[in-house]
Amino acid sequence: MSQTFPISVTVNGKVYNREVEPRLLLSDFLRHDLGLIGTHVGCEHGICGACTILFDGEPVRSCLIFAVQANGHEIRTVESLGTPDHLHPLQQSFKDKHALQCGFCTPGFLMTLVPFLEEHPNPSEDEIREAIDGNICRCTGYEKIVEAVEDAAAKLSQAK
Amino acid sequence: MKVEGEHLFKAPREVVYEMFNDPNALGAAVPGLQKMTKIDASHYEATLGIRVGPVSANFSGTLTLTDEVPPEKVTLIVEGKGGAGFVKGVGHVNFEDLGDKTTMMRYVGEANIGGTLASVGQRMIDSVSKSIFKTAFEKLDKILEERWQQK
Amino acid sequence: MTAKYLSQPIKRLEDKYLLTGNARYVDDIEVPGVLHAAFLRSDYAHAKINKIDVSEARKRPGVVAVFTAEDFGDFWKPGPLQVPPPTAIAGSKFNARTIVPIAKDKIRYSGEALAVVIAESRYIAEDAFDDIIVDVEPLPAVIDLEKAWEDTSVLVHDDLPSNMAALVSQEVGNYEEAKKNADVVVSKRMLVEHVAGAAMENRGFVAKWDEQDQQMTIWANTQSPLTVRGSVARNLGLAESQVRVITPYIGGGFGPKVMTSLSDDVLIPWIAKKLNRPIKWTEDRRENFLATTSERDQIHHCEIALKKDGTILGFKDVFYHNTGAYDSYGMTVPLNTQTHTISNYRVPNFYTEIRMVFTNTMVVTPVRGAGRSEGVFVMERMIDFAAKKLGMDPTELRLKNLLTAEEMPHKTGIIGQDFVANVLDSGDYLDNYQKCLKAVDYEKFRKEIQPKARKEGKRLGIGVVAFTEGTAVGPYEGCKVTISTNGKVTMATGYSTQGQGHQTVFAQIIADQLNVKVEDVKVITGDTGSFAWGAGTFASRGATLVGTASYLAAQKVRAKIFATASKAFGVPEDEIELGEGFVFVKGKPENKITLGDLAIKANPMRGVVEPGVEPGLEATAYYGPPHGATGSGALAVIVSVDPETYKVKVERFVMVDDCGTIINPLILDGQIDGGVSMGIGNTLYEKMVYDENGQMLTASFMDYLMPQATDMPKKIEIIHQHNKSPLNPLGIKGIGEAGAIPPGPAICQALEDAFSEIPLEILESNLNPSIIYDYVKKARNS
Amino acid sequence: MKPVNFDYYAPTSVEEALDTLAELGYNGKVLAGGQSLIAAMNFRMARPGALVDLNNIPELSYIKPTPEGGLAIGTMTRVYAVEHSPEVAKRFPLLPEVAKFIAHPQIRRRGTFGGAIAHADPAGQLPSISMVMNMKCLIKGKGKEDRWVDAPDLIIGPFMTVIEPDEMLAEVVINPLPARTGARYEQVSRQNGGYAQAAVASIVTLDEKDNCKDVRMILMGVGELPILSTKASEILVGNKPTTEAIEAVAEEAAASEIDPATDLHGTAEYRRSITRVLIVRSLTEAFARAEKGG
Repeated sequence: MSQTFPISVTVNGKVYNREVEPRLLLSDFLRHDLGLIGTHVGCEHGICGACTILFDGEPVRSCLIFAVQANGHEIRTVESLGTPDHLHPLQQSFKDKHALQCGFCTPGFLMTLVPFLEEHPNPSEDEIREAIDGNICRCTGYEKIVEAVEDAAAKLSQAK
Repeated sequence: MKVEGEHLFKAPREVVYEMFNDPNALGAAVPGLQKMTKIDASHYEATLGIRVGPVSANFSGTLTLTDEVPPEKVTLIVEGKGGAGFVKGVGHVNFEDLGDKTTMMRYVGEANIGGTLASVGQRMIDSVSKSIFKTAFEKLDKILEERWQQK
Repeated sequence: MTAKYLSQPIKRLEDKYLLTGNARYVDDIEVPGVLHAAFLRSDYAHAKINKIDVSEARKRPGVVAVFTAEDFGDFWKPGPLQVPPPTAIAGSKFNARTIVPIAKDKIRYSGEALAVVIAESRYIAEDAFDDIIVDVEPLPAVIDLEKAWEDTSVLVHDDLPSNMAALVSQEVGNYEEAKKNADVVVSKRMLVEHVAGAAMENRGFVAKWDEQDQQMTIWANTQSPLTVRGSVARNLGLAESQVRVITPYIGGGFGPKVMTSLSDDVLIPWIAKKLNRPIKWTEDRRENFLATTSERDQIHHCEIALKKDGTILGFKDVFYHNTGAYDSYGMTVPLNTQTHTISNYRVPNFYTEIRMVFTNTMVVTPVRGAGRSEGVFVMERMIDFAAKKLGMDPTELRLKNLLTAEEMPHKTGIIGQDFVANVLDSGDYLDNYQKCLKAVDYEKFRKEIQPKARKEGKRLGIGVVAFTEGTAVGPYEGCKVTISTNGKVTMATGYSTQGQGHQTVFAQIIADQLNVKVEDVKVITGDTGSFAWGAGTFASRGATLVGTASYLAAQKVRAKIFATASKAFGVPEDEIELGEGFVFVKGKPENKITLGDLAIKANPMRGVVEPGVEPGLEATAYYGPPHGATGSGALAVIVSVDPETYKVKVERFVMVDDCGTIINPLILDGQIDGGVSMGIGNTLYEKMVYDENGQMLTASFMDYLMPQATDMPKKIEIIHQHNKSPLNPLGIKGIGEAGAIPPGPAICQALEDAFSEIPLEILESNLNPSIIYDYVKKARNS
Repeated sequence: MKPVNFDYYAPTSVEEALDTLAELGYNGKVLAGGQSLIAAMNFRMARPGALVDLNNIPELSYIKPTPEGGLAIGTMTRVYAVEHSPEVAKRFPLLPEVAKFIAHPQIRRRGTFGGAIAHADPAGQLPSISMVMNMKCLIKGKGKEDRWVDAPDLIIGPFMTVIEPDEMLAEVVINPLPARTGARYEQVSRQNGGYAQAAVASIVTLDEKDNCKDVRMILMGVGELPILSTKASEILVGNKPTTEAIEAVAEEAAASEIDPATDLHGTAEYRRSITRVLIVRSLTEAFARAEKGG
């Protein structure tokens, strides 16, 4: 075991204090050290987007950040959105529009889209497609994801 | 991967050829060469550390000179292995005396790259190999310049 | 009988777990005390192994064990034939060389496992690779399929006289005779390129041995949990009952996860037992490209013979099929190619020959579209070439030769992957095609849209093709349906699920039969502890086979409900009525018994369960079809090509599909959409490339390009046909692979159409702008 | 795919970072956004002995106007921040235009402006843009005088710069563009966010007679390094940027100035052909913009 560093990270509003090796990827830390398995790992080279999380509110790849770098920062994962019985409006739209199949890429999409919808309350289809270009879905062909985002945008702006 | 090219050396053919048979000269020209030991007249052992930006690859391997026809041509065989994969290169080098105390070197060969380097490093290989050749020729030019001036 | 749920767009029951991060995938399984496995994989594609020295690796802190082939002793042996060769085809030759779990004397593909490191973490396990000294003697690699076939080739398996893995020919009619009467004969050589399944979740495997209970528990994201259970039990000398394989949520399958007897599922259970420690292996993306199976990769030599009026007289196809270094998965893929080549059209004379070759690449097994894509690609392309030669519109030639409803069922006579002669059970292929032409407004495109675009300097092209999808092959699947004492229903099947929505569609079928709320039916898939019979998830067979088994089992339970209720109420069965979740006597709805209470009565603690009656409101049923049910359809695409950069955009995508009875339209369209994105990806983006030395050059998403949101057409227009299959009571045909099959030939046809003034002929299935540039240049210069 | 071990340093000031880098020498490596570096580490292609993480130095993140009317951008400013900065859009609309092509939004959120330039990826957008805009790069090293290097002199090879192991790129300054200057970036990649198969950026200035006063054009992805075209100025400067002139630039530059490679995604010939196309598109639009006032 090489040198470890103490870190203090806020994840989904809860503070975690842990000792980590500097090389530990944030994705592995969230999944295996904290047991937050909703964040998935698909490529570990920053292309598939499955591991997207919010780092101080910004959507980033958790496979391209070391856990040690999260020290003092605030992370949000899919677990912070809704629960099975109380889905977040975007999650509900995904369900309603059949925007997921195997579900493996889905948390990455959600974490990309939550801040996107905050910044683009009325996105065009092109904007949506560009926003999710960094998330690969092998199952759906994206069309239904786009529909779900449009649906969620309409719901969310109505709620305002 | 096919490797092909030419380079004009500003020195007579004999001098150029001599340089290509001189492990010290070759060693100095190859970027990242850390150690080169002579095994026999045409075999050398070498360790090489290539650093390309964030990518670093250490290789240990051999250099063999064969089919030597002084001062016209020689074949170089480079084999190296390391954590990031392996490289095997065969280069046929021809030297043409242009008569004006310059020599045109033409090389054609095959470089086989294997392992991680090949499987995920495709997009870097061309520009990096071009850069290695360029740097090597620049160094050889410098060596020649020095030697030729000395003579 | 109520049909409250069948054919309705029921929102998926599994989604709420998947959406919230509450669904567990295999890498999410945390077993206390677990150790992590990592495989050291060969850099060389073909080499003789002198020595693999792991002594230093064993000393590294955190490393618990390191194994090479030698360390497995007698346990090391080539795996079984997971799928046998087709004995039904006379004269077929097959050389079985099944995959080995870890390389022993010889390396046969780059990425083959050389050593397995067991360590406290995956990080440490990978560190130990640096300590291992691999001493090998590289050999020339066998990559080119046609050269590999020659007798002079270097051998992948030294004990065979050649690299022939199989030679299988089939003929209906007599092609050579038919050719004599032809006015036009066209022959071409075509490539169908190599693509990956590339599920977003890589493979994974966790094994836990319980020494006290003598029980092995395995979590795996396999498409074939029962095959894994069987082989683990057999390998370790255990009874099947001592091995439980659980498939948790699976992040996509698309074919490759059906392959077993790989390094992980063979070696990890043995290691877990030997070390008496749970072991987890999670494949990484590079390994997935190197050492998980993939598909396509065929070279076809095709010939089509026609009369002047466009009538097809015959078709001949001699094709090379890459099986990779081993052929454990038999001949499923090339047999699918044989059946699908002529399955759309009236082709009275057909000769087809498979030349399956060993090469120094990872094993080839089905990937969504499996073999069908290849057969459809070459036939559709050949029809286009023939149409050009005949001076006919490509659609006209198709309309003339497509099979109609009157011709169903239609025997093609070609023996397929299920080893029975192919019968097209239902459908109207001509009607599919006509509807497609109408929906895309072919006439208008030709007369108005295309000429107008051309005047504006834009290149638009249209392609309209037909396809079939052989689905729902045997042998069988089954399930058990139980009504619990709380009135809720559980269904258990050995079939594993990878996102197809099985938890919802099976529940829909059962809920209708038992008149319960669909959300009250819990479906357990792929847990051998719950149901231990079945074959696996492949060939678009879940909805049809498990769906039919669900229907049959639910009907049995329904019969039990009536029998038990009749006894409880003391009235004949025909006086019983089934309400939603309860039974009552007709006309007396105030006096009801809930299904939960009825379940208690069906399993009484006193009294008598009469001989011949099984207790409980529970039943098991199996369904095996005589032969597969063939889905069909047509696809029209309109593409635009940038005339300067040759970038292609799919502007319209109109697909007609016939999968018989629709269980859930939402899920159905999702299946088509996903297939389509793979089909478009396979055509314009995705290509696995091995160089001539057998190095896999595309082992990351940097070079293996997955289709993205902006690569897809804005709308996938789908038109459903409803020709029911006569093979099963619900009339279902499969759908999973349809979308992936026709995009290739349709896009090629459309590209040629976009450059109709030059003799452009596209002879390969994977294109990029540079390749299109080359084709156009060549055509312009010819 | 897990990185090898390394020593980790998280300095909180530039001074501390420079101390650490000086101490580590060749063993040390700056960790900026890490979006290329960590991917390479995961593949174990990169195995730095120690990382000096600049993410805890807030003073390296800024976009501020210079007295000359240009902008100074701190090395750790995220690409996304540059892409969305009104200050940047106002002065250098080329930058947000280019930024949209850099990988995907999530990468741009983390990836840094200075890090991308110092990474010197020959197919990367920002190294090329820094060259064509002639950005000034401030390099700091412990015990060394601050030095300013013009971007075209910064990059000396693929993934190689003049920045020594004990140094770091601290700031990039972009000087204001003259009036009647227009710019345009054009790229062909297989997919949105993918690596450029070829790309061209042009910055042109018109004089009062609508003649081309100045032109800078860079050709990227088509050689060992990004290539600043000399043909463009030879042919265009002092002349009217007619269609014929622009086409002549495209012909000559594509024929003689580039050395594209054949790889999995395209042949050298194809790259040459699209470079020609992109030069025409880039120059035509840049001049049109210059005419409108830039």
